[in-house]
Amino acid sequence: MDLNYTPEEEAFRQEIRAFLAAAVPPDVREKVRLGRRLTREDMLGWQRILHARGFGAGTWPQRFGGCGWSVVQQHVFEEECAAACAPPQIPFGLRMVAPVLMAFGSPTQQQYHLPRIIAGEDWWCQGYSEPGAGSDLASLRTGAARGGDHYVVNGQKTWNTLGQYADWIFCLVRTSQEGKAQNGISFLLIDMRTTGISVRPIITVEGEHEINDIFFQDVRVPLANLVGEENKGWTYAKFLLNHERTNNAGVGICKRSLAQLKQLAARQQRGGRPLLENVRFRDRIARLEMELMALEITNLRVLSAFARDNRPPGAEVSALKIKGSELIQDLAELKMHALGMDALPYLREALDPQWQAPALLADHYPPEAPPLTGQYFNQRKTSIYAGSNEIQRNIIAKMILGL
Amino acid sequence: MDLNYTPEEEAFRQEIRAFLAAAVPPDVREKVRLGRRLTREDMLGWQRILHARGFGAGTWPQRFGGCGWSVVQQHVFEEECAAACAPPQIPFGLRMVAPVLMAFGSPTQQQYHLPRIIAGEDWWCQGYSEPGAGSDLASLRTGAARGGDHYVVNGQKTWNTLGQYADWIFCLVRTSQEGKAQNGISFLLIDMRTTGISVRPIITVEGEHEINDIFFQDVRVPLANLVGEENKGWTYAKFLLNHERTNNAGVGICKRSLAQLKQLAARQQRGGRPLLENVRFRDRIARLEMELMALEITNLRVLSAFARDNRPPGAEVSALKIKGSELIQDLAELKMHALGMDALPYLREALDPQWQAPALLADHYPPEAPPLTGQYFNQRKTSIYAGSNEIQRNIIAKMILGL
Amino acid sequence: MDFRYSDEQLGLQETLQRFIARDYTFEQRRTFMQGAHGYSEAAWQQYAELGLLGLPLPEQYGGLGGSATDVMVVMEQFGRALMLEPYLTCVVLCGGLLRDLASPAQCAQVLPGVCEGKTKLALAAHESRGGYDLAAIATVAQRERSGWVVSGRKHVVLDAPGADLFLVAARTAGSPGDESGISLFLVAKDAAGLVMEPYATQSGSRAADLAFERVTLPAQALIGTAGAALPAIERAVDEACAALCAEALGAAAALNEATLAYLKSRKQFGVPIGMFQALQHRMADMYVAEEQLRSMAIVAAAHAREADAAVRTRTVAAAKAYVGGAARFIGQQAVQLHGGMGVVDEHIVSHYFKRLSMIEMSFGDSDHFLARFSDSLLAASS
Amino acid sequence: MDFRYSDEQLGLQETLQRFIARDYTFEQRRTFMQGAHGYSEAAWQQYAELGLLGLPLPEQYGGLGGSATDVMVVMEQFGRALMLEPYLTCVVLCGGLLRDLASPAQCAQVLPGVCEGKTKLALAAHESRGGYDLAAIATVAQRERSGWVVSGRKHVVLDAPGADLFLVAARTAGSPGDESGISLFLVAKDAAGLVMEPYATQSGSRAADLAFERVTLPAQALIGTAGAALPAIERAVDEACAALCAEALGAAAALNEATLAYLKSRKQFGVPIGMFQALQHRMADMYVAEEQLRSMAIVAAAHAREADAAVRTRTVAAAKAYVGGAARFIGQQAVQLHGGMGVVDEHIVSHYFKRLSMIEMSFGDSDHFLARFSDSLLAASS
Repeated sequence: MDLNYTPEEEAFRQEIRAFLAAAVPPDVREKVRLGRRLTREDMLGWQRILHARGFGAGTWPQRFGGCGWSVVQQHVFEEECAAACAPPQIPFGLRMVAPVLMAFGSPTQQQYHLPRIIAGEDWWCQGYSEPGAGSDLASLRTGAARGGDHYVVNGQKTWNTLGQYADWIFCLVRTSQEGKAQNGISFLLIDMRTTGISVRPIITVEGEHEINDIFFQDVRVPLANLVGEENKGWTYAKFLLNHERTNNAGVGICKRSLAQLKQLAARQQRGGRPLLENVRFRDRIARLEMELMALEITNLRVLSAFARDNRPPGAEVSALKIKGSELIQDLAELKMHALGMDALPYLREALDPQWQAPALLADHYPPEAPPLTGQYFNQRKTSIYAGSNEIQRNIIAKMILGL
Repeated sequence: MDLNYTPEEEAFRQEIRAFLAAAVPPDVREKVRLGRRLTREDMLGWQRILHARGFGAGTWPQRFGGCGWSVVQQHVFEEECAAACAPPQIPFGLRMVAPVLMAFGSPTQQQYHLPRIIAGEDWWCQGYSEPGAGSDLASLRTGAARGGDHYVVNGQKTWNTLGQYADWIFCLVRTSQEGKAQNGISFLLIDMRTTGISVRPIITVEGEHEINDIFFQDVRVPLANLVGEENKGWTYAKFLLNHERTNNAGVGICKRSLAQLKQLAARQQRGGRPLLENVRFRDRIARLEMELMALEITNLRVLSAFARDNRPPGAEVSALKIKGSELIQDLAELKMHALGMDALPYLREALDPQWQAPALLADHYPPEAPPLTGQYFNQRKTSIYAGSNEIQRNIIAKMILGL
Repeated sequence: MDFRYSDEQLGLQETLQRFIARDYTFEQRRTFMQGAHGYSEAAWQQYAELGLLGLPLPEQYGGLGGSATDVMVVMEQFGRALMLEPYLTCVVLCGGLLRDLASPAQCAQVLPGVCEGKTKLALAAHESRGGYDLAAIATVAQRERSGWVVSGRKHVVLDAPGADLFLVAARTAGSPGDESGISLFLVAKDAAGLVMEPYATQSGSRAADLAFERVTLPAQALIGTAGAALPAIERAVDEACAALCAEALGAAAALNEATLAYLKSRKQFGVPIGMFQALQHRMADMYVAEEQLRSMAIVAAAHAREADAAVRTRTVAAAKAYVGGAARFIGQQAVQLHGGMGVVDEHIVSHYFKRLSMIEMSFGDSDHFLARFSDSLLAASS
Repeated sequence: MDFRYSDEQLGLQETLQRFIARDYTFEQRRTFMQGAHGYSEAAWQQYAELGLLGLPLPEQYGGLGGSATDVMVVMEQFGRALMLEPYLTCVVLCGGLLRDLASPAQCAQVLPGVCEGKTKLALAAHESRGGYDLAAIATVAQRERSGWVVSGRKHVVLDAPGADLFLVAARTAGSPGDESGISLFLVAKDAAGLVMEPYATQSGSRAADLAFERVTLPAQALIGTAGAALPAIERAVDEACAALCAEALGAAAALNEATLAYLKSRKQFGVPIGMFQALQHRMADMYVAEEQLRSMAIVAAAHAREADAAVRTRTVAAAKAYVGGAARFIGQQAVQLHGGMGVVDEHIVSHYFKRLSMIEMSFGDSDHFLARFSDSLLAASS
């Protein structure tokens, strides 16, 4: 039993840390730290910086330009990125469609798309869910009919994240009504500039434009944009879902959130004393820190087992998803509570990096405050998306417990 | 909206209180207060005292010798009994079999049994559950075959409470294999002295003899001891279960338990100060007291609605069962925690009323201590018996929410 | 003992429900939120006509002399319809404070306008950097010549942007934290030296920070006795907390209804998701939480004007803490059971969730009130 | 990074599992519980032969010089089989305390007997009326002539009835609560003036209260420096707490296994109850709790002998608090899912539940350790 990182892993961490200290643009770092809005360019630009240093795609195999890091190295990288307030890497290309293309895409697809993803040239988004097909994804109805050298796609996708920025979308579409619902699904790559695609913003609970409906009306997609075989999309979709679930615990993000919570509690006043001195509030922090201590080790146990056995993540990650999502939600909740009455103001403009608190507010309203209540609201999504926590419990019951 | 008891109800409460102050035998009161073992005679004797004063059966109609109290009066009575450390009334006769006999029993059965129940002459017990039939009661297999003017009963009942003291048992038995499982069940009254009945103690988690297996081997039961019609027992069983659920919240018992917890917390020391001054422990008490405040009103809302509409308890009592059982469990848990290391000793002999703490223990081991850890263990049953809390949630989902 | 609303109260409830169905749908509410002060002035005038604005105020000033339970009827409907108008702050909090503390002349000057919907009030009491302590007042009022000069700042003054008059707590003696020395003043919105920084709140209404830069007031701006206003302010805040419990009840009950309907209509894997036992049990727990929440809202209303301040404070504290926790549970689980539909602005569920969250954060979160209640156990035992 | 037991540790685990399967079944355990001291002396001799009794003790005294993780292997199996022998108190707690605090001569005098199973030790440290504070010591040791005279009382001394020697914390200076002034003494069970009041514990082992009525000890009974024993006692208790976390892990894991098997075999309404989604989700939560508990047990073992006392204390406190809560959840839910079978003495489930409960109550419950951990956050931030 050895809880320590190897000297090589420690050296790797130092290398990453040094790189990040120099590489994250200060304005972007500050936006991330204070929860201000990031632009499309902030995020793509960060991907380009990573790519320039050779860190564009940590877990991709080296033959596709990736680093070929172990899951432990990738974890260290993500932890350091979170600590350094680096922006998130956009996952839809890097972690979702790319592994599918590597495993099932044509050489042409691989050669065109993978370099553009790693280099931050294309923004991808996901076309999975539909209004009638959420957890029950196989009941999707967006159709792709063959017409000459094209598919003609009609239908609607929803819960599409950041599609307003996207150059490409990968879609599950129905190409056959035969047999079981899973059987007639195909996996298509669609250029977002194609005629007939429209994007309707869905404003989320905290008032931001983060997700969309995407409508397809007679959208012509070249047959060459089919991934793998027609009607085999369900296999690729499941493959993708397994890959999506690798960083389920979000330990790095939780650590940053906990650190921010502690800073806030040390600065906020209650009855003339720091909130951190209030035993009730401090105990709530302590409970979350204990949960995080446990989660960090559980996460490393799972990751190191994957790395050692060289196998893809299994159902164990469902436990990480449940605990990680609950923890990030609880941290957000506690940060809101740290604000007291200052949790009530909704200053939409305060999420712009240029915003300066008016003199009256500056007196009491800490610079971290503007996004916190909205983050509490928004974080409710983490126990819903990527397989709701109820679905995760189903997975544990079935796959691990054999119930 | 009026949260106050009527002047009549208040007068009733004073009458009960005055009666109890004089009527509960001091030694029995002390046993109840300190959680010592009660004898069969303690409990039957108390029933006789109640009966002598005309309080033998609060909710029975007056024509059967009861008081005909409203559910609110009965609630007041039970609350005062709990506060006065009166022993519990044995429910199996009074609240279980008696209502069934009143509704479905023959005049002979009524005339023989009801007076003996109310007068504390007979101790009844329940023969419902079987090893294979718990929540799924209809799958019971204990059989009663007709033979002349007798049924011959063979089989096993389990989770029988205090049957070692019983004169009579009411049993659900299978008299037919035809049709649905519910259809062939009959409701029998069986004299516990009949040849062929054996009682095997089941020791419960805390080490006490509270429940039993009851075995029936060729037990001859007169046909006259059939209640109502043959094969209609399921109807009577459901009727009984509804009656059993009237005092689900246990507000009076919870109040006494909370009071004891507070006394304990005021006396137990931590770091030279009363435990009650420890903000963490006090907050835990406070949470339970808040829960009890809410439960008391919820309980009264339900009871007053029943009284007003003159209808039997409905599915609303499932909420009372869930909250009441969780609360009594949480109170027991907290009392154990108040003991600290003194929660560890298991002094079986200390449950005898004669027990005097040895000098060394007397120094630190409070007189309330001996039963508390065992009560915590034992109280886990309250969310299991009389319809587990999972069953109660099923009932709410189906009967109230229409799911 | 009777836990039902009276016939008059049921009549009031029905009137409000009819009004809401016609004039305060979710879509109408959305337009009200865009209004100058974030609510519907027309609705406010309707409330005046219905007598709501004078409901808890004395009859001699145009009110109806109603009880805290009457207010509960109104606030429950405010919760159900997520109504935005400043009923809580203007009528319950400030109206109740004037009723209890102001002289007859002051009442006669202000309250009729409140009852008629012509005058709106807001309470400027909090200034403690996110704290909830009503004694932590640093704003100072100094006697000068025949009147007062007020200097200081107030934070997160609810419904301030639409208010005509402010009730301002200021210190005429002592230091921040002292219970005595706090006085209450009536200040017009256009008083010279009064600066306002308005903003929206997370649940759709408005608030502001206020700065008092040597605001000069006449002697008669003082309400009640100098230095002795805190008990009345605390009482008024307790009454407001009881009203918030009722609002939370309305919102939580409506949210449970919406969630139950969703469980019955939303299909996944070919069946309504309400067929899944894990979700059935969750919904059952939400139902139980609502029942308990309702009981605590009833308790809070019954004790909101309790004469014994210690009993009132500990009871309302228990209710606010309990209701906050139950509402949080219901809010979070309703969002969870709605899945993605629970986190979008276009569906009412997220708005109920936000309002329930902000009710908990107003005047003190559940930890704050748990602490008050818990600490009262010490006093009770000694 | 490697979270697996080493091959040697796996060998030890397998040895123990074989031993348990043959010599320590649930029914055999029941007879051991009736023994003179509530455990099996034969089993203890087996442990000696297997080298378990010297596992964490230095090689020069007959031990194996093993790590806290080696001890974790043993304690996990103790938890699985609900073993009754005083391994925790004699070997981990007292053995570790002598190892760290005693002189080589004292070690040589006592530890070989421990390793060989000839000598059993118990720690008499608690006396604070149910409190957990190790500094709250009123028992006094006075220098007299060439030795010491000890007077005072000790409460709930675990495994005292079977012990040959007691390690007794007594005050040679200062007052109860002072961190300095506490000394440790070695006292034989038959010392004149030592009175014992033995009793069973709730989870089947034994304990006693002790009274020291002017017990006279020679000078060499003092272990370590006079007045400076508290840090070593605290360290030993931390190591014992880490071992308790491992024991809880074993018991909780076995209990989860038993519950899962019950869900698959017990039928109601014609199907195994494990088909009901609400129970599936509960069992999933119990699985997750076990995984988190395991992680915390690993953390506790890794830090049990950490040189930096502040880091060790806060880490072990977090682990003990977390493990206590997770074990309580698993214990209560396992009982619930077993229904009536969960609350009867004849089924092992109730014994796991009781043991998990008593593990939480030993040396400090979850609130106690949460407080230590929480208060350490203040120190860390200042």
